[in-house]
Amino acid sequence: MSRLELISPEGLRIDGRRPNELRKLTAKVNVLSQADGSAYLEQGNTKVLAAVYGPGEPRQRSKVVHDRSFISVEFNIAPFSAGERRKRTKGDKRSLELAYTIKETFEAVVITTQFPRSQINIYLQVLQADGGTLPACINASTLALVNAGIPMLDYVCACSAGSIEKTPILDINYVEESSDSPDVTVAYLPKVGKVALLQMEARLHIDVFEKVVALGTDGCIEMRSKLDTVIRQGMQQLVNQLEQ
Amino acid sequence: MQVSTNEREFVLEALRSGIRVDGRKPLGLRTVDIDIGADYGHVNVRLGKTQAMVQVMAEIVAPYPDRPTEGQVIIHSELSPMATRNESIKSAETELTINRMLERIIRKSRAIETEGLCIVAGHKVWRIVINIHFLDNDGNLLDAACIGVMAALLHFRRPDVTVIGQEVTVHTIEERNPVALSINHVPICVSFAFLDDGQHPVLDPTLLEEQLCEGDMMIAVNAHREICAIQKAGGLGMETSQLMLCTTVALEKGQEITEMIQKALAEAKTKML
Amino acid sequence: MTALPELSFSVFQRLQPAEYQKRFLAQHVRPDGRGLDEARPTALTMGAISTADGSALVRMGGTTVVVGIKAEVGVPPMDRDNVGWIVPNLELAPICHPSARPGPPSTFAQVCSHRLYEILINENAPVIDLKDLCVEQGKACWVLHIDAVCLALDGSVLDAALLGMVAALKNLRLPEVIYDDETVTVANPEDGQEEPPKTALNLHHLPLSSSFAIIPAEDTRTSSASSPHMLLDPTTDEEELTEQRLWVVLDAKSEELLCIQRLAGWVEGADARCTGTGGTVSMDVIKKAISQAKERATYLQALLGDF
Amino acid sequence: MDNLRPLSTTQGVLYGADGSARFHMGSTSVLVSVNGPQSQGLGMRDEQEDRAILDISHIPISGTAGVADKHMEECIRTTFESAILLGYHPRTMIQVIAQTIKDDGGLLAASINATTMALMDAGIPMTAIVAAVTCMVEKETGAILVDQTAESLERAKSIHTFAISSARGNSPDPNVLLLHSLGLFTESELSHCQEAAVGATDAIFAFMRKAVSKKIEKGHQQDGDMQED
Repeated sequence: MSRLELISPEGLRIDGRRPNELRKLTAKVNVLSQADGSAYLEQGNTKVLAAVYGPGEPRQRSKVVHDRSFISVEFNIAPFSAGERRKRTKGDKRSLELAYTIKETFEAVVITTQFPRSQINIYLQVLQADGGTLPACINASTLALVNAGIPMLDYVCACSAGSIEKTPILDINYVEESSDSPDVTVAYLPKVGKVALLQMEARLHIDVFEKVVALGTDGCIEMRSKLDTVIRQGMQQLVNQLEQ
Repeated sequence: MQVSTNEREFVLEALRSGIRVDGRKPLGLRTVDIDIGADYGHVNVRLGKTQAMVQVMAEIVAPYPDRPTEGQVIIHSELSPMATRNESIKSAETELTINRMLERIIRKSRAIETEGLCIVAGHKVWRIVINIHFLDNDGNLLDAACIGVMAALLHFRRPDVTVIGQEVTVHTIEERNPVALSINHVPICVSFAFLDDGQHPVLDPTLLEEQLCEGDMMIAVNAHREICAIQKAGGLGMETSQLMLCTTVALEKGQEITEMIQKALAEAKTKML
Repeated sequence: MTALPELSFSVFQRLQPAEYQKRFLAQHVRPDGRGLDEARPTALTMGAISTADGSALVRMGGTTVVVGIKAEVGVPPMDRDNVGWIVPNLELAPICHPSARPGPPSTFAQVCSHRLYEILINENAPVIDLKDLCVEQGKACWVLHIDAVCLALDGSVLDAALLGMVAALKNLRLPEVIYDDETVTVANPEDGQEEPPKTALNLHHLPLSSSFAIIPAEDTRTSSASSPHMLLDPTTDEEELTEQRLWVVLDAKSEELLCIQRLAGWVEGADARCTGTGGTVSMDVIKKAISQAKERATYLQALLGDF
Repeated sequence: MDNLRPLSTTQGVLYGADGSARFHMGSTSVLVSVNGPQSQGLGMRDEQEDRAILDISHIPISGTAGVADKHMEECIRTTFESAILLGYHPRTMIQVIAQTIKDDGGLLAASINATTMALMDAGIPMTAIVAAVTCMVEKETGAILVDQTAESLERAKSIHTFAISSARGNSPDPNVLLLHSLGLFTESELSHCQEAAVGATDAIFAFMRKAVSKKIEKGHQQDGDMQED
């Protein structure tokens, strides 16, 4: 019934990747001069810009927490980011949930008790969406937070995974995402060895589920080294600038 | 309302010795009471003191242009002040989580066969409207809602229709036996809360436990041993082994709950006869 | 010790609005010189808005309401394919009164819109037959957006809005519509040399309303049954004295009643007496109100002209 | 000769609310919860220095609350504003949430009756109790019928909802707090409907009293049981 051959007989996916292969990742920190920390991240054709402001004084008094800072996440997806123009870009439930999920994830990882009575803002702008928006946003946020010098327990590395005809696949793109394949997002803390976020849609048998989560976790570990390289490169650049 | 330090310590200390304040084991479920109403698709669910009412309705509408042969499923699950009096601040986030999870559990996992709801392709399809009203909140609204929705969907009958060309005749329930929905599978949601630095997972948390927890996880499963949706965010991370333990427990409890729903439906059927 | 300056009546009115009103009522007269059963002068202009398909402007004392009807071609509802529908709405713009706020309609405005809707679509006495709005069965029908905008609010806004809506419906002219194979063409004046013919709608019933504010008479302390004061066509100041209302809608054609609404509500001092009989409105009082409303309906009908 | 559909009611059905009640008139059924008097959730602008305010929410069975629900809220609010001793609790709010369970005609009346029961359950001081009923004049026969089903109401020429307070003082007339009549009717039809409504609400008052005294008896028994333990 398959309208589209998602895995070729040779075992290659629609964009030529092997099942357990991540998409090409390019990222850069310090891309915005105004923000305290920023990052631009491309994961395949998904392109995300993240900016971090703070810790600073909370804009709303009522939100102040006396013993820690709180994180506010604003997520915006450009109307031209996907195939069809999106009419409602802000405030729809999907975007709100995404922002809420990211906030919850980072509130547990950022050492918020260092900055009582303050607020940390994370702004996320999706420029191009080709599947895996949530993991890309989390990775970009991690980069931007590190870039802003905000202390965290660990990198939060995120990766999506799915399953096509019982073959677990890593880092799914838009075509795979919209093909009724299950969509699992894992965010992992590699040093601690714990899962920070797990989200899944559509049906997946328990036996396959274990394999998919394991694959996603492996993807996250691989993602960590990539993010680490990006951070180090950014830092090196800064050092070079200072030396000049 | 804030939980006092003494109350918190009491709950945690009890949990450390393997028991919960209401006498349950950490992975125990509260009493589930599924009350199936006289009308098709009307179900009242009690999960301990938590109470939700579900009403399923069907109406004829024009299909979405990009899906001319598919019926529609709409879920209304707004929190009314009836259920949110004690936690007014967090209620917007609770509502969002419940809303999105139900969308995933019911719609994304394709619990209802939507192609079977088509009447005249491109012109008329059935729209199934699921209304969820939370009447009383003692924690774990989502699981109660999910049980209610699945029981109501299984119980619901839509009027029969005859199609001649483009003409559609809707037969009242008195004229012709109404038609059951075709349900692909029965997803059941099982929620966990993690207390005491994430060391103690508790199943089916009460409102008090929800207020004390650092993280939560919601798993929807079905009888085919499939995971239909998972949401876990916030709180300290969780080891993969613990995660797998939770899914296993969820599968087991899901099975139990499915049987309860079947039993309640069977009882309702005999009562009608 | 200096003597207090003598209270001028305007100061008294501002400081003790309730007492100020009550002093008048005790004399069976109102601050603006009217008797209790006297309405304010009403003026009606039809066709005031040229861009609307039907319109009317109503002035009822200090209350001014403009009503405009826009007719659109829509698709009949799925369950009744031979009718059109109407959408009456009352807007209390911030311009009309200091208490009105910008933003979404207030509860009061929503409740008013609902009451007007109930009157206009009354199944037993509809003003217009919704079947007259059908263009082609199951395919096309007229949708009438009846918008009443209150420009100035000084009480009894429902009466003004209803009169305006009925007048605008009378003034409504629907353009010729040609339904041809799934497409609807509305005759456009620019196409032809002369104005294409437009049709008016038949008005089957003529709802005309009167508002009353009910102020419990003072001597309820003795808990004797004395009938309360009924103020016909109250101003905002008078409405603020009491939340007790009576609204009577009559059909000027059949001379029967279309709607009566009596709302109780907060009455100052009722608690202290603990009797719970703050503003008992007996059937006699209602009958009195109906006869006053009839008189007023005759007056309002004259403004509308022939039918 | 009240001709009411079978009535049933249960108080204290919700654990999270200060007071609650379910009220059935035939198959029309409403669940009401009452919270307060409380200051929580009361905006500064709404606060009244000399009395409590009533905040009513009417929730339909399907979809979100619309204009018709706002109208119901207004009717319930004004009715109870003259029955509750609001002056006893200044600067507070009494919150009433009426959830429709099933509408089979006479929804407003059932909502008002359920609200009375829930207010009593919450222990809110009132001058009197309020009962409501819907009457109709049948189109074909001109007969006056009380508390009809939705199907039957479709045959009505006019529909009248009355809410009547149990406090009459010395007045011979019934204390009508809410009257909502719609349709095409005459003065005499209206007064006949009122007579019928007075008879019906008297029956509802009796029913409410019985329900409350039964509940109190049961409560005493339970207290006794607890002491024995």
